[in-house]
Order: sequence, then structure tokens, then C-alpha cells
Amino acid sequence: MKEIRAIVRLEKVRDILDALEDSGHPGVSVERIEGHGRQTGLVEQFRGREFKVDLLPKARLNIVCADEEVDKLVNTIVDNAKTGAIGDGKIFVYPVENALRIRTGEVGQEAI
Amino acid sequence: MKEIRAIVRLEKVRDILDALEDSGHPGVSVERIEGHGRQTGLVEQFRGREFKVDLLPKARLNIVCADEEVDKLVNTIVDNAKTGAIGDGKIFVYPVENALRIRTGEVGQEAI
Amino acid sequence: MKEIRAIVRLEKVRDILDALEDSGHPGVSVERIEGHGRQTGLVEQFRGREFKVDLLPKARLNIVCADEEVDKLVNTIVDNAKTGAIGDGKIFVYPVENALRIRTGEVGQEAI
Amino acid sequence: MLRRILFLGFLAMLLLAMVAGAWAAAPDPTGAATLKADPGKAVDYVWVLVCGFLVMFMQAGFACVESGFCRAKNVTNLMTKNLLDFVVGSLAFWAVGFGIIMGTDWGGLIGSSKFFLAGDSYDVETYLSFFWQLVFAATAATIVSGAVAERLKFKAYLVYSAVICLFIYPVYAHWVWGSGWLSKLPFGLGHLDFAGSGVVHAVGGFVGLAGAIVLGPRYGKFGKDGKPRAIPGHSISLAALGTFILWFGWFGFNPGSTFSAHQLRISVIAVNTTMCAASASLTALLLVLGKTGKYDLGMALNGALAGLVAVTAPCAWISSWAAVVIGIVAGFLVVGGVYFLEALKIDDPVGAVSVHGFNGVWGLLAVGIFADGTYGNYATKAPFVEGLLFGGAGAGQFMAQLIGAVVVIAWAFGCGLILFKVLDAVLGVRVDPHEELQGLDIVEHGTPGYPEFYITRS
Amino acid sequence: MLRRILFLGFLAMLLLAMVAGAWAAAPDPTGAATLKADPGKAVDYVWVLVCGFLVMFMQAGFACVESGFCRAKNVTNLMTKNLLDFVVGSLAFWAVGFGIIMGTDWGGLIGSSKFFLAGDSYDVETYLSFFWQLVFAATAATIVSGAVAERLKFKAYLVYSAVICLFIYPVYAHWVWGSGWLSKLPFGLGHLDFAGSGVVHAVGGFVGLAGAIVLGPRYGKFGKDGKPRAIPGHSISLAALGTFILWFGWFGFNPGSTFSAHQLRISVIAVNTTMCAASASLTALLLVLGKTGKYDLGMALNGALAGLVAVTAPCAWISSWAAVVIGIVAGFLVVGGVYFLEALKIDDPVGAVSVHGFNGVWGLLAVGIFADGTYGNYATKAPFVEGLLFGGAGAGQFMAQLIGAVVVIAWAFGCGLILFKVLDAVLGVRVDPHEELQGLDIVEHGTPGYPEFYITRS
Amino acid sequence: MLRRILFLGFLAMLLLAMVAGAWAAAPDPTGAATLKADPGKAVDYVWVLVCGFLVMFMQAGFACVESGFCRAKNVTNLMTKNLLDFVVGSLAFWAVGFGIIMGTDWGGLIGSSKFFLAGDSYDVETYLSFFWQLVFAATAATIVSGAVAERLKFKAYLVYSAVICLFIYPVYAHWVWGSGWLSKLPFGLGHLDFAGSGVVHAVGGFVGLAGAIVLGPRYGKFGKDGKPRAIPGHSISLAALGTFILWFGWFGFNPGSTFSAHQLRISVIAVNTTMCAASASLTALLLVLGKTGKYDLGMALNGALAGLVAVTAPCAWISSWAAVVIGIVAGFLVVGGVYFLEALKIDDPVGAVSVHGFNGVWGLLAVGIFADGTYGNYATKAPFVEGLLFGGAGAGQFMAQLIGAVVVIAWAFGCGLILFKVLDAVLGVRVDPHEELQGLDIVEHGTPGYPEFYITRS
Ligand SMILES: Nc1ncnc2c1ncn2[C@@H]1O[C@H](COP(=O)(O)OP(=O)(O)O)[C@@H](O)[C@H]1O
Ligand SMILES: Nc1ncnc2c1ncn2[C@@H]1O[C@H](COP(=O)(O)OP(=O)(O)O)[C@@H](O)[C@H]1O
Ligand SMILES: Nc1ncnc2c1ncn2[C@@H]1O[C@H](COP(=O)(O)OP(=O)(O)O)[C@@H](O)[C@H]1O
Repeated sequence: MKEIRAIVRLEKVRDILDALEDSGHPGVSVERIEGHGRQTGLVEQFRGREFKVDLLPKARLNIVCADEEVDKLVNTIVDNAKTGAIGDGKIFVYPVENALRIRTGEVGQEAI
Repeated sequence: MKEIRAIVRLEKVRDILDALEDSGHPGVSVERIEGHGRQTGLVEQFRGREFKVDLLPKARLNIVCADEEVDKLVNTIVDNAKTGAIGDGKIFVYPVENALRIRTGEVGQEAI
Repeated sequence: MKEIRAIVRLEKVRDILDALEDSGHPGVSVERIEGHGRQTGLVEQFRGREFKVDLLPKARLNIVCADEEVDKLVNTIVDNAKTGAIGDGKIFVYPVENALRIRTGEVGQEAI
Repeated sequence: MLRRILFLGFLAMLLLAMVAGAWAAAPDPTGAATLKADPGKAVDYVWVLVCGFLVMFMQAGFACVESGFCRAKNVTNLMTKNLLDFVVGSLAFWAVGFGIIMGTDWGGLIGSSKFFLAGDSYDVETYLSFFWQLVFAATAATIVSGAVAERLKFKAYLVYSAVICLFIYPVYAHWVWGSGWLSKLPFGLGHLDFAGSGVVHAVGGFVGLAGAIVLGPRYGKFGKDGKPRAIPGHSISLAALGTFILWFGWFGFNPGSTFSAHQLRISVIAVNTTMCAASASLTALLLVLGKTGKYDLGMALNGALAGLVAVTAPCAWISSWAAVVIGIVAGFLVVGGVYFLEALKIDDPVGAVSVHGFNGVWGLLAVGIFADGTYGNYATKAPFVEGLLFGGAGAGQFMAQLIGAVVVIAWAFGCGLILFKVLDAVLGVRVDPHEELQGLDIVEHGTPGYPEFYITRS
Repeated sequence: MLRRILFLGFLAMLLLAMVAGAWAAAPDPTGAATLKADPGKAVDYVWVLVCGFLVMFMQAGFACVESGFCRAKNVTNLMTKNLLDFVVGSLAFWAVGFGIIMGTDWGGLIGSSKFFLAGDSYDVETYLSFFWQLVFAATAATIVSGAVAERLKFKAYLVYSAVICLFIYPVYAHWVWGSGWLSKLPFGLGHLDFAGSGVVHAVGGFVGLAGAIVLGPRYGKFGKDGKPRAIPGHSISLAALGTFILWFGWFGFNPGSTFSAHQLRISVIAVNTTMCAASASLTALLLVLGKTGKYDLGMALNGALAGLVAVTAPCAWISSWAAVVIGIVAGFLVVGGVYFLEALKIDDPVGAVSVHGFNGVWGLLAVGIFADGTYGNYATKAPFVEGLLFGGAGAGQFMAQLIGAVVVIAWAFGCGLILFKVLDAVLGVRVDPHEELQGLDIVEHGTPGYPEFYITRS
Repeated sequence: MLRRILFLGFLAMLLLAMVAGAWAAAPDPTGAATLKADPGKAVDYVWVLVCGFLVMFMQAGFACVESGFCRAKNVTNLMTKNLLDFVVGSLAFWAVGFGIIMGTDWGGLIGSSKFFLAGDSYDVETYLSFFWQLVFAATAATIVSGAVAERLKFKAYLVYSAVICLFIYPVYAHWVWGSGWLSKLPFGLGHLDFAGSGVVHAVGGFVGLAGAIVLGPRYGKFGKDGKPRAIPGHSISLAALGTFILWFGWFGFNPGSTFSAHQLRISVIAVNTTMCAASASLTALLLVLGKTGKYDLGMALNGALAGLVAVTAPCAWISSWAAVVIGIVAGFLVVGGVYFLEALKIDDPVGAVSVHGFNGVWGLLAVGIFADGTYGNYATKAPFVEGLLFGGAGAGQFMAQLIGAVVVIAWAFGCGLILFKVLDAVLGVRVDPHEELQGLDIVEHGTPGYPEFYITRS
């Protein structure tokens, strides 16, 4: 079992979720984070004084899936998250040891 | 060392935390996320127009613990998170390589 | 590849990010969480009635990095997060299996 | 079902009104004759209308205070209730309520004409009186939404809003202000309530108390051990803004109740209103400071409102030092009231009962104590109103106030209890526990208050 | 560029004003003579000014409603627009607009003096009239910001604000209120619009419609399948508070339009205003309840405003039952209007066109139907205003109203279309798609509305 | 300790008041005689009271602006300060302050009767005057909370509130408005300040400056390199709403300062107030646009307030073009002031010093420049007020204004410095660094402003 964590632009979440729905509709958790990588932030101002904000808002999608699903899902995400401009985000893949569905008590693959 | 991540109903957080307090009071981090699994969302409306919201608010509890504690803690969570209705949530378990307490510099088991 | 997750005081985030900028400026994601460990919460009140809040606001910094970077980054964080008082937070390290930069499609080390 | 009933009722009302309107033989709909008879009316109309606008604006204040003191998941619900009680209340009061207060008296018990403002009512004086009474009735109505917040079904609230403006409020108001029996009590000058500590606030407060009791406490208000728990409101800035708006609106409520700009006493009333609110707020702040060591804004806000309620009845018959003293007592009462209700396991989410109910009664009694004998009943001439501390007539006046206080509690609490019990039997008054947890906004209205913000709903 | 033009224009205006001011031979700048001539003026001034203050406060109401009904990422933008339309509009109206409405009539088409309030205008009566007209003009201006919200470039909005207060609004207002040709139509008493359902609201609403059409819908308002999608506003409490403020301010708008406290009919106007808002709000609530089974606050708020707009023209010529009926129709219109525009793929984020445009027109027609012949045109004497339901003159009056309604639509929509098309050609009216997604707050103003809150921006 | 002192002080005040009240031989507590002597009083009372209500409502405006411009972690604190300065200030002003302004003059320096509104003060005229002076004093008091926001201990603020309303404000107000020495300067008509640019705003602004200096900047306001950093406010919508409320309230502040509805000049004052605010706001917006290329709402809001402050002194003595010019200067001053204070490493979180302090002084000088000689001092008769640009008396008047400006700066800044220094020695004025980081809401009040929202506190 693996977990895919995709950090993407907030405005792309809708499209990605729609696309995921077509590729098997996996369970997903979405979080609001802030971050920076190559993208270096933007300038805001308040009562005439400018300042640099270096953390930008992003969304993170977490999907736990079977090992063999990873590639397909990652591709789906990449296709829908990409604009080509700096700040498109990253995807990380992590090992997961077990899963459990609280409602039924199912564990492992069954529970994803 | 493992990390338990339990995605649960927001309204169950209080009960789960109380129950955890009784089973050893581990350190916990709580996050507010949105997600969907089997549960398919709900219909909201705004100025006469209905729309479907497919991400529902949930809480995620993260607990880093010793390998042997996992089962006990998972059970505690399940017992207190379960309503039997769709949307009860899931628990995932991940490997953790190391831990460090910033205040004291302790590492590994000591730091949990 | 590893992921460092550091749970720290909100008011320390600025300093830690500045220090990280000096040690190689890695990509970072920041989240707002609530938690408790040794620190036991505080008393608030509302219209004359006191109550205990046992989850306190914290920030979590996530950094995916090469294995050999872990120590340096952890030290940087510890140095800047420490006050010596209860509630300084913890750092956990996790294995990461892969990374991908959405914009370019680079994978693995390249993508971090 | 309810929808259809509401809609049909609404149409029926209209038909009746139109029929009634057909007879209209309007005495002075343009006001030309009235003005000719008394040119001073122009300034009186300006005064009464502007004050009435301020009272109407208190609706915004109540909406903000109640929403701010409740949780984000019920904001849409509270705002809808605060809007709709004014909306439904206005229609109900127009159809029936006003006629019950100000219509031809029937045995000292009830008024019986002027329904739908029809016929002879098409007259500037009647409309002026209607406008004034309407914004007062709506104030009484809106007080209750605070006490029953976060758990009352919306449709029950709609029916409640109609009933209080159709019947509960007008009947009692008739007794006091419509030359009903309370105003003719053979003690002092009869029961007196200058701007409505009793008529408006105590009525609202005790109907609210009945509602809170019938509904029972919100999920989580009392721990498994029975101890009260705080459920903090979601926006202190909204609650504070609402309190400022209410204070501002109260300058219409109290001074405007002279119903005439030719009683220059309006300046005294404005000052008394301010001083009482100030001393009550400071007292409440200091009391909680003594208990918890913190400067509690929520209670200071409640305290200011408590002072405003308490001074509402006596404001025209006292001077400033009495206002300050009345305020100190109001501060004690509101703090004590909040703890007292919690001890009784009654859940009043915003403190409406302590602020409006208990202090409304205190205001009535305060007339019988502090009225200083310099001012008549809406008149600058004798007979003057005297309280216990001033001259011989005081004991009688105090008695009249006491009777009025007992009556208002009995009437409002009794009617409220019956109303909510009947509603419970017919419609059910309380939302499902599951819905309560989720918040009423989505369940009843489909619209979360702050859809884009991350909120920890519990 | 724009900056420089703005600044130079601003300075040029001033110079002109100072030069003009130099000639000043002020008729009665202190008001002493005016008061002597008519001591009753004191109360009239108080009435008109206080009502004018209330109308100015409606700016706050619009700001809150529009911001609350839009997304958090555009709050700073909406607030800046709502402030700056008043600011720029005041200067433009002072320089030119007022003179076009109230200056010496030129062929029934346009006024042509009193620019910059210079020369003879330094007079208490003129200043009073200016203040009143100014807050009305600013209301028309601010309505549009709702219809074009979340996608219009800020600099285009600045130019728009100047143009509507310089020209579009004043010309039409001159036709109706400045003894222009519409007021002299040979039907009934000429086209009548007591407080501005047409002059203010329909003008704002139809300029807004033009703006919404030129801009096109917001990204995401219509799905790939072309179906309309809801874009919920970020703060229901802000929108509700704004509506209460508007309702409050409307008590200045309508009753104040007598421009005299000596027409005691002001009490009737206040009542009609309330009753129409109430019945429209309830109707809108029930209609959506019938459709979705939920109590929709957003539409109930829109409904209340729709009722207020609809009663604005007839408020002084009807009695309460007619106000209730007009409100019911307004409720249907606003709900229908919202769905209708969506069906046409026009995106009006806050419902401004349905509330102000459609109901503004309805208000004009309602005069021709319900005016009951008891009241003259800003006078208590004959000739009286009569609608279709009352007496023979009704058909003529209805015709006058119909003509006015057609004219206001043509004028406002036409001017709006030209204005926004020209602006689009010159400056571009719409922000980049990327900027729209990010929100206008950061792109145009650099200041997010709620920098510390976690917001899901999309 | 503090609690006990506060409580005892409070009780002592009351006892005194009751004793004093016992002697009461009230000249005209009902107002019947006053009305008989001058029936025109009715409309004057309506005017003054309604305007006074509007001024009181400015408390809500200040509360919103200050809270909106500060961080979420200090919202409860700011709201509590804004409530309690009115509460404590009212009691202090009632006990002593009013007597110092309006009591029997003692050597041109101080008034010395009417304490506690006792004895002869039980009179409609005195109460009216008290109400008016009270809401003005409270405005001066509340200005300071912005300048010292986010770091001042609450108990120090309570003491400060009492002191400014007991002493600092009343003494200076006596000099100008209570027939004290400044009003009798042998230049022009003596020092003139129509509605209080100096008496209210400059006093508040410079006491605030002293507070800001004694406290030092907030943690993080200046970087390690000493460069100023922006600390954005948490809610732009709240700040904007607050500004609209203030603008609305200012229509009470300025036109109401005629203290009579029989000076029809009130219409001119209302117009001037609007035009000055508009031109100042636009100027501030354009200046920042020139610097950063963005339309800065925060500064436009500050600009509008700056214009309102600047026109407060001259509003009754100028015509509209002068108001526009004064506003342009005000716009420059507020923008320059904000940058200037930052350059001096003084931290004024909401711009209170630039808005109220600098522009208050500018308003005083503007009287000496632009007063156009058509209006007397609160009178329509000669002698008329003339500034430098109009006639020979201008130089003298300018001198009187200059002296007043110097005096107000010296008095307010001096008293402020002493007060905050003494408070610092006795109570400590600044919260712990750790508490400042955490926010004052929890530490001092126990109540976070928005407990359910996710907030990035730093
Ligand atoms: N090494 C990393 N560890 C954790 N999060 C990262 C890392 N690198 C990037 N991120 C996250 O990904 C987001 C997008 O990264 P960015 O560098 O802007 O993308 P790109 O390089 O494709 O332009 C950042 O805002 C941050 O949240
Ligand atoms: N595969 C998954 N990966 C990540 N999160 C998931 C996954 N499946 C479910 N979740 C999370 O768990 C929550 C509850 O899942 P749900 O399917 O509604 O529970 P159940 O199946 O027990 O009814 C979802 O809202 C989502 O946040
Ligand atoms: N075992 C754990 N698992 C997950 N999060 C933890 C754990 N222990 C602590 N935390 C997180 O770390 C934060 C700081 O922990 P705390 O015990 O207060 O630090 P310290 O022990 O250094 O005083 C907590 O608020 C919580 O969010």
C-alpha cells in the first residue's frame, strides 16, 4: 500500500478531483497548506507599506492506494495539475503499512 | 516506531481524545481536512441555486507511538469513532524512522 | 529520500524559515495543526465561564530531502525552535519512496 | 404542509385587508389637517420616526450579538431567524397585533379594531403609532431567538414569530399601554413602564425562558457530570459590534418613547440611558474579574445590555445618579442570572433571559423605588410619578410595579410554555441530535455561514 | 497613465471651482434669511439632513451585502469599489452632475448651471438639495459594483464611477426630478417616481446589467455543460448585516423624499416601506422553500431589498395593503429574475439586476396601478396621483409610468453598454483569467481581505 | 488590588453623587419651562440629540476600524478597550469631567461646578449639554486605543480612560469651548475650533502619540535591520465597515456642533464634511498608487478619516471648494504622516496619530486660512470668522489658530507622556513579550476573538 501526496495549486483541485473520479474514484483527503519551493512568493501591501509573503497557499491531496495504482493516479494528477509555470507543485509517494475502515473494521487492501 | 493517522468525524474528536487520555495519554496532533471516500457529499444552496459539495470536513488525528502500542490505540480510536454510518472514516498506519523532542534533544522512543 | 516533519510553536515559524533559507533553502510545506504532548493546555473563558482547551495551536513544517541532508536540517530546526519551555514541539522523520516535480516531470532526487 | 399553510394564511390576510381597505373612509391620510390643527406635529413626527428607525436598527444589533455569541455552524440560521421574525412579525402585527394593542378597548383586556390598518386607520397618526408599536413588538420577538438558539427548528420559529406578534405581546402591551387594566391599577398612577422594560424586554425574556426550558440544553452544554460547560461564540467582533448597534438603537427606544419632541426631558432620558448602561457594564466586568481574574468582554457586553434594559422603564422618571445605581444592580443581576440559570441546567446561549427577563423585571421595580416625582406619565404635569425613596405615594407605586412584574412573568412565561409545548406536539421544536451536531445552517438552510473558511466544527 | 489623468482631472476641477468660487455672490450662505422667511425650515432641514445621513449609510450596507455575497479573495476589491464610488462619485457629482440635474433647464433635456456649487450656489437651500441628490446619485453608482463584482478591473471602475455621477444618472434624474421632459408627459401627472425606484434603482440595475453582459460570467459560474453553478458568498453574516443596514437606510431614502417634515405622510411612507419589504422577503423565502425545501436566507435578503426597491416609487401614494401586494409581486420578480438571468447565462453575482433593475421598473408601474388618489406629487393638495385601480385618471398615469419605465431601461442599459464597451476598448474591463482565479485583492490592491485566516481559495 | 480600587472609587463616586443629588433644587428637569420660553427648542433638542446619537455610534466605528486593522489575536482586547473607554469614560466624565469643561469658570483655566450632574444640574439644558460633551469626550478617549493597540496592558488602559475623561480632555476643552483662555485670545475671534479638530482629534492623536512612544513598537514591527515591516490587519471588511460607520457618525459630529437646528448652515456643513473626506481619500489612494502601483484600501480608508478630521474645525466657515482643497492637503498629510512615524521608529498600528493628530492640527490651521467671513462663531451674525485668504482679520485669526495648535500639541502630548510614564512606573504599561506574541485576548480576557476559525497566529 502506498500514499500519494500531491501538493498542487488551489485552483486546480476541482479539475484533479473530477479527473480522479473518472480513474476509479479513490478516497481522497484534501488539506490546505502553505509552502514554497522554486516559487518565491509575492508582494503584498498594507496601508502603504509593501511586504514579501514567501509562503503561498497550496492544496495537498492525499490518496492511499494499492501499489499497482500509484502510477495511474500520479499520471492523472500530473495531467490535471500542470500549467508549466513555476509553482505547479510536487508529488511524493510514501509507504503505508496498514489501513482500516472504521465503519466495518475491514483492514488492509479492503479498507482503502 | 509507527504513526497512526485516523480520519474521523469532527464531532467525534472530543470523545476520542478523552478515551485516548485514559489509554496512556499519547501525544496527538489534530488537523482539519476535507475528504471523501464512500460518503458522497451533500447538497448545499446559495441564493436559490443548489450545488453538490463532495468534500466533507473531517478531522485527522496523528499519533506517533511505539510499535507495540499501535493495536491498543487503534482499538481505542475505532471504539470511539464508530457510528456505523457511512463517513466514519479510516485509519492508516505508517512507518516512522526517528523522533526528536526539541526541548530536550531526546531522540527515538524517548522522544515520543 | 526522507521527510522531516517538525511540529513547532507558531511564533517560531518565521525564524526557522529564515534559518532554513541559509542552510540550502529547501522546499517546505507549512500546516496549521493543533496538538498536545506534555504541554497540557490553557484555560479560556466565555461570558464568565472558564473552560480548558487542551489542544494548542502549532505549526508543522514538512521537508522532503535527501537522506544525507536530514541531520543538518534537523539541527537547523532544533536550534531555531527551542525555547526550553514545555511545548517546544517534536520532529519526526519518515521514509519517502519517490518524488516528482509536476511542472517538469522530473522524478526522484531531482524533484526535491 | 407548513409552506402551504403559511402561504394560504398570507393570502387570506391580504384578501381581508383589501376588503377592509375598500370601506376606507380615511380621516387624514395626507396629514394636512393634522398639521393644521397642531403645527408642532412636524417636529414630533420627525422625532418619533427617527427614533423608530433607530429601534428598527436594533434588529441588526440583535442579529449580530446572537450570531457572534453562537457557533459558526448556526450563523445562517440565526441570521434567518432574526430577519424572518421581523418579516413575519410585521405582517402578523399589521394584520392583528396592532389592533389588539391600540384598537377600541374591550373590558380592559384587549383591543378590537384597526386590524390590517384598514378603514379609518388610513391616517397619519394611526400609521405613526403603528410604526412605533411595530418596531417595539419586533424587538420583543427577536429577543427570544437568542434564548432558543442553535437547536430550535426553523418552522417552529416562524410560527412562534407570528404568535408573539399576533397575540402574546399585543395583549400584554394593551394592558399597560393600551389603557388596559394594568394601567388602571388603583395604586400609584397604575402600573407604569415608560419605554418597555416589562412590555418588551421581560415579555421577550420570559417567553425565551419558556422556550429554553421546553427545548432543553444544547448538546454538550452540560458535561456528563452535569457541570455547565462554556460554548464560546464564534465571533467576538460581531457580538461587540452588535452591542454597540443596540446601544445606539436604544437612544431611539427610550428617548423616543416620549412620543413627542415637546417634552424636553428627552435629554435627561438619553443621559440616564447612557449612565445606566455604563455602570452596569463596569459592574459586570468587575464581578467576573473578581471571580476569574480576567476582563471578560462577553459579560461586559451583556452587562451594558442589562443596564439598558433595566433603565428602560424608569428612564424618564429619574436623574442620573439613580441611573447609575440601577445599573450597578443590573450588573449584579445579569452576572448572577447567568450563573443561576446554568445552575438550574437551563441553557440560554446568549444570556437573553438574564439580560431581558431578569433586568426587565428589575426595571419595573426600579420605577417604584427611584421615580423622583418630577415628571408625569408621558407628561410634564402632575400627577407626578413617585417611588419609594421619594414621598408618600411611593409605596402605592411600588405595589403597582410589583403587580405588573408578577403579571408579566406569569403571562409571558405561561404563554411561552403553552406555545412551545403545543409547537412541540405538532411540529416538534427541536432538531435531530445529528442535525444539531452538524449545525442548523446546512440542514435547514443549505447555506453554511462561512463556506470558504476552515472551521473546527464540533 | 490613468493615475496621471485622474490626478490632473482632479486638479483641473479644483481650479475651475476656485475660479468659479471667486465670483461668488452668495444669496444665503448662513441661512439666516431663509429661516426668517420660513421658521418651519429648521425642522425640514433636520428631517432632510438626518434622512440624507441614513441614505449615505446605505453605502455601508451595499458594501457589506456585496462583499458578503462574494468570495473572500475579492473582499478588499469590493470594499475599495464601494468606498471609491462614493469618493469619486461625490467629486464628479459636485463638479458637474448636480448642475445637470438641478441647474437651469435646457430644453427639458439637461440642467446647465450650479457646477462646482460655485457662485450663487453658496446657499443653504442649494447645499441641502445638493447633499440630498448626492447621496442618491451615489446609491445608483454603488448598485453596479455588485453586478460586475469579482472580475472588473479597478481602474475601469473608477472611470465608470465618475461617468455615472457626471452624466448617466444626472441626465435621467433631470428628466424626472429636474422638471425635464418625462415629468411633463401629457399623461396623468407626468411620469412620477416618488423616491427613485426608476431614477436610482432601475438606473443602477440596468447599467449593472450592461456591465455584467459586457464582462461575461465569472470563471466557473457556468459548467462545461453550460449549467449555472452556485458560487457561494464568503460571509452570510456580513451580507445579512448589510441588508439590515440597507433597510435602516431606506427609512431615510423613502420618507425623506418628501423633502419636508411638514408632510405628515412621512409616517405612512415609513409603514409602507416596511410592509412591502416584509411581504417581498417572505414571498421570496417561500418560493425557494417550495423549490428546494430549504429556507434560503440569501434569497430572503434579496427579497427584502426587492420589496424596498419596488415600494420606493409608490410609497407615498398608497396605503399599507397595496404595499403588501406590491411586495408579493416583488418577491416573485426577484426570484424569477435571478433564475431568468442565469438561464440567459448572465452572471450577476449578488442579484443586483433582479433586485434593483427589475423591481425598480416594477415600482414605476406600481405607481400607475396602486396610487390611490389621496396624495399629490410631493404635495398634500390636488391634483392627486391616481392609478389604474382608482378612478379615471389611472390609465393616463399608467401610460406615463410605462413610458418612463421604457425610457429608463433604454437609457440606462444603452449608456451602460456604450460605457463598458468603450472602457473595454480603451482600458480593458476584465482582469486576466489568472488574476481572476487568484482573486482581485492581491492583484489590484496587494491586500488580502483576511490574511490570517485559512481560506480555501479556488 | 486594582479591582478593589476601581470598585471603591466607583462606590465613592456614587455616594458623593447621591449626597449631592439630595440638595437638588432642580431648575427645569421636565423642560416645560424651557419649552415655554422658546418653543423652537423642540427641534433643537431633536437635532442635538440625534446628532449626539450618531456621535455615540462612532464608538462602533472606531471599534471596527481598530480591530480590523489589527491582528485576530488581539480582537477581544481591542473590543473590550473600545467598550470600556466609553463605559469608564462616561462615569468619569459624569463625576468630574463635565464640571471641568462647563462648570463655573475659574481663571480661564478650569470649570468648577456641575460635578455628578448634581444639584442645579438636574435640568434639561444641562443634561443636553452633558450628553453632547460626553460623546465628544468619549471620542477623544477612544482614538488613543488605536495608537497603543496590541501591547498595552488592559488595566493601564482602564486608568488611562478615566484620566483622559476626568482631566486631560476636559481641561483643554474648557480652554476652547468653556470660555477658557484660548477662546479669549486677542487675535481674530480668539482660538476657534468648530467641532473639535483640535479639542477632540488632536487631543486624542497626541495623547496616542505619547502612548505609542512610551510603549515602543510592537514585536516584529521593525526588522533586525531597523526597517519597518507591515503587520496587516486581520479583517479588511471590518475596517471598511468601521470607516463607513465613522463617516456616518461624523454627520452628527460636525453639523450637530451648531447645537441648534436654527442655523440652516447645517446643510453647508454636511456638504463640506463629505467633500473633504472624498478628496482626502482619493488623494491618499493616488499617492500610494504612485508609490506601489496598487490601489491601497487601507490608506484610502485612513485618507477618508483624515479628511473628516481636517474639516472638523473649519466645516462651518468655508464653502465646498475649500473643503476639497483642505481634503487634498489632508490626504498628503496622512500618507506622509504614516511614513514619517515609521521613519522615526514609532509604531502606530492603525494610523491614529496621522489621522487624528496631524490632521487635527491641520484643521485648526485651515480655519485661519480658509474661513471665508460669512459666518460667525456658532452664530449667523457678525463678527464673522475670516482666514488669511479672506480679508484683513485673517492674519489675526491665523495667529489664534497657530497658538491653539501649539497649545494642544503641548498639552496633549505632555499630559500623555506624564500619564503613560507614571502608569508604567506604577502598573507597567506593556504586556510581557511572550504574552504579546500569544496575543492579548487569551492572556488578559481569556476569550479568543474567533475560537472556531483556523488562524495563523505568529
Ligand atoms: N522539498 C519539499 N518538501 C516539502 N514540500 C515541498 C518541497 N518542495 C516543494 N514543496 C511544496 O511544493 C509546492 C510547490 O513547489 P514549487 O517549487 O513552487 O514547484 P515547482 O518547482 O514545480 O515550481 C511548494 O509550495 C511546497 O509546498
Ligand atoms: N484511500 C483514501 N486515501 C486517503 N483518504 C481517504 C481514503 N479513503 C477515505 N479517505 C478519507 O476518509 C474519510 C472517510 O471515508 P469514507 O469512505 O466516507 O468512510 P467509510 O467508507 O467508512 O464510510 C474521507 O472523507 C477521506 O478523507
Ligand atoms: N506522539 C506524538 N504524536 C504526534 N504528535 C505529537 C506527539 N507528541 C507530541 N506531538 C505534537 O508535538 C507538540 C508539542 O509536544 P509537547 O509535548 O508539548 O512538546 P514537549 O514535550 O517538548 O514540551 C504537540 O502539541 C503535538 O502536536
